[in-house]
Amino acid sequence: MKPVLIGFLCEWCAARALENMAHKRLKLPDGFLPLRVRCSGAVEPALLTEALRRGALGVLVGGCPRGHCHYREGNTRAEIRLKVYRKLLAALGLSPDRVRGVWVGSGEGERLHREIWQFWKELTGEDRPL
Amino acid sequence: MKIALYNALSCGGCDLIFFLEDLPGSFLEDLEIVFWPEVCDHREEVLRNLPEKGLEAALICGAIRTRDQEKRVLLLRNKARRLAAVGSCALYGGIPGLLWEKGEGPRPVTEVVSCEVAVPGCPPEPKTLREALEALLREEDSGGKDRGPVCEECPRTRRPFRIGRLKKWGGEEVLSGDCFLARGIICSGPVTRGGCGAVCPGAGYPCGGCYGPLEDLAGERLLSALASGVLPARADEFLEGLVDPVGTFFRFFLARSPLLRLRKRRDEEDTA
Amino acid sequence: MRLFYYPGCASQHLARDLHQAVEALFSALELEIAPLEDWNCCGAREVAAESPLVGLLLAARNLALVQEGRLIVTCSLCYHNLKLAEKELSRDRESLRQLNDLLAEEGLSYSPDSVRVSHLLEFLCEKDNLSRLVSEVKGSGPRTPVAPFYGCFLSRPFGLEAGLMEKLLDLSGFGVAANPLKHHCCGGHLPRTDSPVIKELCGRLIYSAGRAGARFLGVCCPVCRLNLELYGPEEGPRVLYVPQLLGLKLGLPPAALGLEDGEL
Amino acid sequence: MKDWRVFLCECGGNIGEVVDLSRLARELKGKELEILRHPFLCSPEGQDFLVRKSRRAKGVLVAACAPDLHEETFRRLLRAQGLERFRLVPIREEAAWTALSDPTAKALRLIRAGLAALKETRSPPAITLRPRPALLVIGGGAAGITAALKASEAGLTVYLLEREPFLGGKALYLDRLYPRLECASCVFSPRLSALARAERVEIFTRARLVRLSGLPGDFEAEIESQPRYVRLDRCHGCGRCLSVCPVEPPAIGWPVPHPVPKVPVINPFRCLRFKGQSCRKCEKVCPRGAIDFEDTWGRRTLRVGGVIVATGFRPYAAEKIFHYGYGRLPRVITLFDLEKAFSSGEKKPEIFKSPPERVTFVHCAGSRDRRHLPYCSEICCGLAVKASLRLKELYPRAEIYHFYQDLRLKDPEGEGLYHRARAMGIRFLRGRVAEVSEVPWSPEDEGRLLVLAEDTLLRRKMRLAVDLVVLVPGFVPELGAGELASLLGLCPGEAGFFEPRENKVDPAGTVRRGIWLAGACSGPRDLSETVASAEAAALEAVTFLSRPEILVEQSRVEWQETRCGRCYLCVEVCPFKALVPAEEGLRVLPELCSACGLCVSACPSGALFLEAPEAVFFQLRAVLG
Repeated sequence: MKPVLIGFLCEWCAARALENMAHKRLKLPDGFLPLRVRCSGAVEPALLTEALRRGALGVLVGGCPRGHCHYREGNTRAEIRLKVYRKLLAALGLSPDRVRGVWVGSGEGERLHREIWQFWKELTGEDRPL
Repeated sequence: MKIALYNALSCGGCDLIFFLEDLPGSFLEDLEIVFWPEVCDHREEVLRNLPEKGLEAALICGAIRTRDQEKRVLLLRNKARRLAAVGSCALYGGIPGLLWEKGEGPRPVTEVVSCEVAVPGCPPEPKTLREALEALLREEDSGGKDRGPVCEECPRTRRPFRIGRLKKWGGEEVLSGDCFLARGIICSGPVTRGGCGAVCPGAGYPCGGCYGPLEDLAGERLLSALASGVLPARADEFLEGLVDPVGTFFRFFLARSPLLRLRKRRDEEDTA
Repeated sequence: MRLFYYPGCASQHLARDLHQAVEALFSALELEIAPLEDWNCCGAREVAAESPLVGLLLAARNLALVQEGRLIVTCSLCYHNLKLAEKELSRDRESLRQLNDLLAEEGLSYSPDSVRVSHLLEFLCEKDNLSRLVSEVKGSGPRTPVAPFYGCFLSRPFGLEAGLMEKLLDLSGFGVAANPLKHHCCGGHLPRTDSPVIKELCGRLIYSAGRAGARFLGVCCPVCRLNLELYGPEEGPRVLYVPQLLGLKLGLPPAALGLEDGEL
Repeated sequence: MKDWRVFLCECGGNIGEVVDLSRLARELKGKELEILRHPFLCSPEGQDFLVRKSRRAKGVLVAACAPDLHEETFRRLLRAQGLERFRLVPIREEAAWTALSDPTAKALRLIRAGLAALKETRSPPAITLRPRPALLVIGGGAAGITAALKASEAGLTVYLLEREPFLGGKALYLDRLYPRLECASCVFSPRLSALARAERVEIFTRARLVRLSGLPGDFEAEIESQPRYVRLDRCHGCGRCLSVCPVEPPAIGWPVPHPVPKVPVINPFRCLRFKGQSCRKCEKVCPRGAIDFEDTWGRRTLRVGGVIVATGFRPYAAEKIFHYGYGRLPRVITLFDLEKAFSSGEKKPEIFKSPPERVTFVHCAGSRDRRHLPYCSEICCGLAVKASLRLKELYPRAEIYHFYQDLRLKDPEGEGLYHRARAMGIRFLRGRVAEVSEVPWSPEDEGRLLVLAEDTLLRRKMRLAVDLVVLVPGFVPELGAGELASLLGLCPGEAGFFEPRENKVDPAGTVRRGIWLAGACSGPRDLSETVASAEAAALEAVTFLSRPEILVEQSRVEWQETRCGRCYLCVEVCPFKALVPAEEGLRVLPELCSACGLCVSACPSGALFLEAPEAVFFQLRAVLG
């Protein structure tokens, strides 16, 4: 199976940032597969395990910038869960860097693009083509 | 009725349950124990000499670690008409499941052979064992799959809660009769299948999850629940207090966790 | 906490006086700071033409020699290079690994978490050292006005906390002349290109200190001092190193500070 | 029977030419699945096609563009036919435009994920409600005033919220208007008076929004107001109180050129009475008994159908650009200080005590600079040229220089303004100013400011000794915009300005229905653009709120009793307090639930779900193959 990076993107900011990126025609690795969720706070840790067990190399959780969650504290909650989950991964001897959170505003397509490629590069060693 | 009992990697606690008086009379009548290494016969040829499906039933406790244990269980599967996995170790890997090292670790019996009857618990409550044996006699497959969480049976008082700091078990928190989680003590009740009657929380001890995961990925769900209950301002304090995430979230079923399998796969790749 | 002093190449020729003054200051304040044994060039500017790793290696070797503790630096360029290595290598683990492989040939290794680079000004402004300095100041004397001058490398990109030089000068009994050009460029390495620009730059810097009423311009960097002395106007405030100025207030003999009596 | 339908939109060539739709159709084809294709599903023909071809379907998946654009339209069409199972997969943005080498394979995976969840999906329940014909306008500047006027003219009740004691915002301090140089107050103050007279407009000054809840069409807004110490309902603006105040400058007053409401405000930090003294001069002289020292902070809850955000912008804090010396050097001012000096009406404001012989305008102060504002604010060039002309009018002998990066003068008249300035001797030099300093280059210029720059067209260094430096900073969102964004659930862009729902075709809309943007809160705008955008926002609001009824979708979490362990974690974790413990276990309050899913992900026993149990798990498994 080709390497896959799952991106759970909140429909308010991160998914819109991806659209913003799309309008600029910035390219993402083929293995990056976005799934839209209501809020980054709606991403349960079980989904992270499910993604990893089914072969995803990494999972990115994209939410609104800090303090700007549309549901008040969804992204804060997501961040706490990610921290605990990363601690669990580390305790199991797995790399905690296989899951991470990215907090971007809807206009920050270029930043999301950078973050995704950075993550992809760390996971696969492939860099973005110039 | 010819039966066999076998103990793989376990503490032996489940065996003791068989000495309780609470077992069904119909089960004890006309019972012939052909093989039970701890109590009567331990010779493998006794089993080997039996015809295929020559045993009415076999009850297996403990997790599988060695090649011998695996062979013995496969043999029992061949000789017994019906197989019962007894205890958390046999069902989910149990406490020995935490004993994982590079590339290997104990496996639940249920991952080696198929079992008709499941008897959860560490050790199972007598009531659970009796019901399972009755099911065995009635030729039913059992597993208690339709049960809700331990909390449904828990006598402690529930109220909405937020976790400020994790607390160690003991003291006033135990006596108060309030939900452990609401008091900042980790309790696996919400992610654990009921059936035990919530004996531990009832007796003042938080649930460790021995009756098995209510759902797939129960460890992650407990993690989520705790991380959701934490006050954002005190998240770092919480994280610090969480000393042993693996033992906390996966005490009785780490051996079945997909994350552990990922780790094993990585180790295998490393050695390869 | 182990403390080391990094003299830098200039201490051997161009800024021997700065080196003398710093050592005199340390002993007057009874600070136990030994020069770093077997130190090498910080990388200066010349190696910038090579791969960035070469410069980082030079700096990292010095940091590795410290093993664990703090490294106190006086020269602005040395401070910049060492600080750059400290920041880069704590971020770029891959380069750190490569450099450590090279350092291992000498039996050295560098871990960014265990070594801290500090500028002399930062170090002296720490609470204990400052109170030591104040208690050692001899006599009250006139508050001779001094204009502080930081120059580029103490201002950017790793700028020192604002007002350190002013604080030291004030507490040691100098008057502080406000110098709006204290973060400006002295011309740096322009003399080598024979550029006429430097004369204008230095002229204005000295003029700025003069119009603020300063008698001295206090500097920390050997290159700043050299440029200002060579290209600045003959009239106007004299350029001295801050450690020299502090030493004078501690009552140290000018000769111990690398100063000739006649200069003052 | 092909119960399930997938519609592939070609989006012209946007999808059709990048994604191999025939291959998609081939790979997706299944016993129960019909694949349909259309060049433009959003066109009237396309919509018709969608409706026709989805008859008797159990569920429909549309693979097209981002949901913001047409999801609502498609859903409404399908819902009208009683079709509840609908999903949209934006393969244009997520595959066609962003896949590096194989958009088709990516589109295929994403569609498969969508299909996996489709069977479980239900469109959220919808309720019809009658929108309240009332509008809350946040911000009483040019945009807020315009929107309030237009909405009230159309029959809506308007609540206008202003943080300051007086309406008008930054427009009050404009002197002349770009590009025709007409008098700003002649143009703008009639609007203020019209507002003071308007019916159905209630003005709240010194007030801010603290909470907004409810649904589009029926929001509940809680506002908080600071005391003014003068009662709006009694004062008739005679101004007698102003002359009796013993404090200098007076503690009571209306310190703006055109105070609306014409009711003074008491500054408690200056007023003697608040310093424990017994002065009551203003109270005694007031013929209407309007002075009220007992005035306190107040809270009020308003029920409105919609909200217009008109919080505007403000100039970037020029003191942050250290080397320009603003705030440190007395003769360095900003364009807005200059504009204020012009509009204050006094003949010789402080900065012109001695007529300046040479003035420099520093364009892009902080703009297009990654350490300050990485963007161009577009309107500042025009404002600077305009102000320099006015300065030249006042001081014909002054030499005036503009240092610019690029001159952006919009409108046909903008270019004329530039030529006029050139003809009057104002000089334009392309280059960034490196430094503004009180230390001169040569001692004979002592006392003047030194401006160092480079004329990048002539490749020549410039050292100017000048008497006045006017910095022209760019614009940033008004203070508190970020806080308001969180309160309203709106997303600010990278620069902090509010993001419209769609820049080109829906500039007044936001991601939340029932909330619109007016004026410079969504980016730098000059007065004419501000007014135009405010009218657009008002039109949107009026259209929305005058409908006899609107359909509001209300997704909410569902609760499964058999799985619930009653740990009540969900109750605590809900940011909207939409879950309450009840006798039967748990009650979901639909009017409060916003369907964020926070409780779903917190629930340890899987007793809560949104859309469908484990819908995301299905998608995840499908997308991973």
